Amino acid sequence: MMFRKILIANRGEIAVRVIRACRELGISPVVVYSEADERSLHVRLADEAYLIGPPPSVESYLRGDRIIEVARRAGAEAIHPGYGFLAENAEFARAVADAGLVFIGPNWQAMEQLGQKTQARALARVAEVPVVPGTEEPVRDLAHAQAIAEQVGYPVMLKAAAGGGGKGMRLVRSPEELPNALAMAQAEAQAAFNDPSVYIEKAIERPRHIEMQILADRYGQVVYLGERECSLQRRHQKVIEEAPASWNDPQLRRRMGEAAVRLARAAGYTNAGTVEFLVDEERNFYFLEVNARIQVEHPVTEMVTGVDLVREQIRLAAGEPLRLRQSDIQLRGSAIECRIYAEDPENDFFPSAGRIETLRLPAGPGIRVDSGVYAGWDVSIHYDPLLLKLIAWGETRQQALERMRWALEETVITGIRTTVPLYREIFRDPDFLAGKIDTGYLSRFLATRGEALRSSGELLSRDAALIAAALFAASERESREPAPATPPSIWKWQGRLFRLMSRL
Amino acid sequence: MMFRKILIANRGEIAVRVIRACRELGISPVVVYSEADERSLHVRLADEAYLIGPPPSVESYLRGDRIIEVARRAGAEAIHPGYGFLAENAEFARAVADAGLVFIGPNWQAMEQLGQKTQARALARVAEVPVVPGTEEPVRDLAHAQAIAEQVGYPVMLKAAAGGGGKGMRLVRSPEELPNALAMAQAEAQAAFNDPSVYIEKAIERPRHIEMQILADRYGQVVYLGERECSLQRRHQKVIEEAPASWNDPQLRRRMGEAAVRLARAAGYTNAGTVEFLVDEERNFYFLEVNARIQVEHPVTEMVTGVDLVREQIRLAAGEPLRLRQSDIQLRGSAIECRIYAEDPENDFFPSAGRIETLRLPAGPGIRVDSGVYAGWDVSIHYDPLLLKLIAWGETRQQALERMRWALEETVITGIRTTVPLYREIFRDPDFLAGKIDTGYLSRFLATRGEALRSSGELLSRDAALIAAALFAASERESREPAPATPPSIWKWQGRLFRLMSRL
Amino acid sequence: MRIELESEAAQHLVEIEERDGGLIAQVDGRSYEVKVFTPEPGVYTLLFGQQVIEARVEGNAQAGSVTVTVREHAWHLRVRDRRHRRRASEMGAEGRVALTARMPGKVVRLLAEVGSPVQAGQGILVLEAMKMQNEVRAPKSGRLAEVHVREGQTVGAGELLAVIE
Amino acid sequence: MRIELESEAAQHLVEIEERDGGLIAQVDGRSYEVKVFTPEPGVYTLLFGQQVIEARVEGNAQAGSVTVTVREHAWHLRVRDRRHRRRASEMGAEGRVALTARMPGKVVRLLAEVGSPVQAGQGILVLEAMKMQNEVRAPKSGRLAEVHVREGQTVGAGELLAVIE
Repeated sequence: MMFRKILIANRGEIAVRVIRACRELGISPVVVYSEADERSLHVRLADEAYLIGPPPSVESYLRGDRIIEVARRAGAEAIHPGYGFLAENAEFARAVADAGLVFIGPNWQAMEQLGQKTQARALARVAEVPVVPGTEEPVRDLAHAQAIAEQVGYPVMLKAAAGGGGKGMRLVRSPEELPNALAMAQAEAQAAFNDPSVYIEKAIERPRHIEMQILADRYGQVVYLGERECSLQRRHQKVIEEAPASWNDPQLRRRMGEAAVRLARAAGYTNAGTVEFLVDEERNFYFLEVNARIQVEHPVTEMVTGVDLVREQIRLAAGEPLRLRQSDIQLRGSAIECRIYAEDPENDFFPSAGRIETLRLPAGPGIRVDSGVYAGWDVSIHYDPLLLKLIAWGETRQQALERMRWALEETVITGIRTTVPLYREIFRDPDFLAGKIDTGYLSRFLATRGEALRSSGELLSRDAALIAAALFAASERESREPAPATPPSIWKWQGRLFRLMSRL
Repeated sequence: MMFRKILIANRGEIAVRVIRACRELGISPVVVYSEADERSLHVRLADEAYLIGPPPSVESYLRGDRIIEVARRAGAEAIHPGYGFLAENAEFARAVADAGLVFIGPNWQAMEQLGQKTQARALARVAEVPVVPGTEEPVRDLAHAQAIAEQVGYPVMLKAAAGGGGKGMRLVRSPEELPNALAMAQAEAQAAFNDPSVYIEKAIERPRHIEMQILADRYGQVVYLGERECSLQRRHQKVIEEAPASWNDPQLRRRMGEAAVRLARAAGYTNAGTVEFLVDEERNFYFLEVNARIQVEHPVTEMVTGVDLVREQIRLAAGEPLRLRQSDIQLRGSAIECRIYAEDPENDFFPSAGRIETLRLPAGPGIRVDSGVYAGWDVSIHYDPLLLKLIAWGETRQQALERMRWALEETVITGIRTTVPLYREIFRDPDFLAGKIDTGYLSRFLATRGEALRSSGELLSRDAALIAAALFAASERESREPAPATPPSIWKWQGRLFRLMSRL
Repeated sequence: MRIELESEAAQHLVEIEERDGGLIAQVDGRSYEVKVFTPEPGVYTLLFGQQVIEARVEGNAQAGSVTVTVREHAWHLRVRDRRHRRRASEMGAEGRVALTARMPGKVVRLLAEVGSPVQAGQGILVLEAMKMQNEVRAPKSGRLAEVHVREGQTVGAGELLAVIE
Repeated sequence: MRIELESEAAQHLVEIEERDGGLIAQVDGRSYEVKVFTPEPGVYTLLFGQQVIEARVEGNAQAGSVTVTVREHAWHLRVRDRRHRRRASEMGAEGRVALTARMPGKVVRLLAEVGSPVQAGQGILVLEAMKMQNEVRAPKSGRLAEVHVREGQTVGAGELLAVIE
């Protein structure tokens, strides 16, 4: 039985994404919001909206108890958690089930197993999926961490046992860095997932970060939908993703896909999920973790497979069997996504809050935009700085890149700093265009870029004249012209009493 | 040899579309503009822009001589004509070739043959493509027209020999209507194509309007890319198009496709083009005309085939061989397009000019927008009222319709009247959703709709309260709040003398 | 503030006022509490209890026609200021109907002569705008009393073209 | 109007004035004629001869940082008003560097003690904003002369955190 009403326990672009899937399926979307989000886009597009608390997420979007209460009050049959917040919280998933509601995601038993990354690694070994050397359990304290790090050998990676998304993750190159890094990783893990547990893995040099999308129904059917290349990261946070990986081939794709399916079967996994791998320079792949949720970068898979993953999530959660066989899943072309963050790339990616003044988004052939904001929206400091995602599809990777290039040129966001200007530079970098990327690419690019800019930084007279003309116009406009985006009054020619004659 | 610079002899959304294709191919786009279009989107996105005359198109966008002169001056190697204006003018195509430039479209000989619709019909007979009964040549005068109409039998259709797009086209049901209809059709044909010639065809009852997209290279290779269903028309102007046609099957598609290819071969056709057919209720198809240009509705074919038609046009014009075999062309899913016109559906589709105040365009999974306008742009009375196109893709027709439905709900255009509110109604009509459409659908819908609205037109107290609240907010906002889209000054805290320190 | 809404089926007088950051609308003896904000020009988010209702005011009031969409229902409203209404009613009183140009264009042909009888729906003249020829038709049967334009003449929006009585 | 642009390689003083609906920019003894219009806030279309050049002014001047993009080249500009510059230069003169909060956030941990020597690049404190912990690092080596915040304290944008000398 398809749901009539779904509560979306999230905000931003993913809440908007789920609302649209609901609209297509004729389901009424209900949302929750914090005091900071009354005017947010996800509230505006919903049918019903419930205030659940003050701005800090621990008092609002992480309050599973209140969210379940709202779902009951609103008469929603299911809860979609999006990503982040409660999405990978098995306890919450269990509480949802206990309340007689459907959690749109994996069953809580599988989440519990896979959510503890250390258990997931053990399970992968059982399913004969290769894993990165490291601990099977969270570190107890600094001394324990030091011992393990010595054993697997530096560099090592600290990771939050309960989460993903780069939060609580730190690369540690030497014993001296460990104490501080461990403290920060634990604090971040606590803040993000309400659980300070951290574990240690051997850091693989120049790895590629690859993930395999899967869908699984309740009846034991599992398919994979191809990989995403997510190597473009900054501080372990994904920045630009593509599908398929430019260097991959059908054989390796099948091997990785089948490994992902094996693991999902071993865990009794249901609904949509992602199996993450590191791939080293010899094309060996190692299981990293399972993301038991829809992911930020799911659109690139949607664009090359034609499958709407959020719709499938809802159908599978409603108990429908998987309508796709492995042979139905055909990749067409290539897709790439840029995550537009409210961060200042000229200022060490410092988060940037404030009002979005102008928001000109690109459109046209092959371009998709998934946005959670609008012009006039105040970006708050309380939440993740992801504003929106630009996605470009092309018949080939080359065309997808070319389309993203003009799409980035056409994008304008003012009022806050964003990563758009940086991406324009990346899309002119020969290494990136050639697909020569690994998880260290971006920090190398940022270093070289600075030098490249300094050496080519001669400001010509002509450029100076043009910049000055733009700045002159900017100041002139301020001082006398009415803003062109302000609509002339449609009411001012009327009195305060006006009469409307309806044709109805 | 790929071009370095292309002159685009058009305006509006199609000029923007061609600019984007140029950007992808690393080609510098040069545009021309009339005095009315200095601030238009196509000028803003180009590398170079040349003023070619006053607003009326006969003095600007139809001035082939000036356009060729500009192309030479700018050093462009080729001219893309878009659609409308000079796109199907064989004389212009020939003059372009004579000037040593490349016309991005068919060779002028094929255009000449097919552009005269009466010759095209003769050619179709030779290629064994079925045609609608009617004249082989333009009517000489009223008496001649009366004689032919009597012979094929009323109702008959008057059509401009030189053009398409519904201009110069009139349905004539009885002899009394003929004199006025002929005069108006001739006048429109003269205004639109600079040629008053009109011919007569038997009008087929409740036909579907289907067209087959083809691509042809200079080396004799021709492929078809599937059909578009274009039956949703108002006064012979297309309004909503889809690909593929919901009632079609692979066999009929192949027969129509092969007929289109035969005709193209017989005409020595090159580049992109469309072969139009009428399909009657028994699924017989009749050749109607060839559109020797890129068409407004080309995106739906792009979305189901993955082929970028404008890019292919440029490549083929540059002399590249067709890189696609017929077997490479696979249809995936279903796409639908709504043409957003500046017309008032509540006022007999009267054209609506003025400033676009708010322009909120939809985005998200499966949605594409091809726009030629922006918020703040003044829609002029001089040109075609097409503002932009919304396109939705889905795995199935059902999903494409569902996506278009929310996309239309999310679209907001204020300041001028548009056809958006009407489309929202059409996308709730059971006949339309079931694919029960023919070229008479829209006028029937408009008639019934009026009645449906009147009968269900009870304004409830609650609705009245909500409407009043919105109108109150609208008038309040006007009278005191600053417009939220107006950016707060980024300069006002500075003096008139400011100092900028660059990091470069 | 007082807003009159008129449909074919009913007429509503809405009294509306601000209270505690929200609006109270009184209509037909009932009272509705609505919170409104304006995220973008032309777009109004109404919070009505837990319900979120987006109202859009689209179109061009200068041209006398807007569409107010509340949820999925579109209300096509004619907006007139007092001056226009006065003229319309004056003419109505005399049984005279004015044909005015709804947008700038060019008169390409007159289809009926001054003084001749006309049928409702009959074409009076042809106006060209945006490359399309549009027949301006008689809204009621009567006599073509006045014609204020010549063939070839350019006319502005709202300009009086002819009068039927 | 006079605009000063400063890059590492050069400095330009641009004198700019309006003439005949366009702008004349005088720089380095040369004169450039540019026509400018503003289709959308933050977007400036420059007509320079037949060339169309879109300039974008992106970012947030309040936060002191904008990017002006002219064609494909992005110029990252620090914008400062006179008050800020004065303070910066005062401190520069004394060899003192102020660490200020670039956005509102919460001080979660102090990493160095007042009076202790610090190396360029060394973490001074950890600021949490948008769920991310960011180390505020020493821009130069020296001594941590002043710390103006406590752990757990919330700070506003521009607030003085510490001083290194």
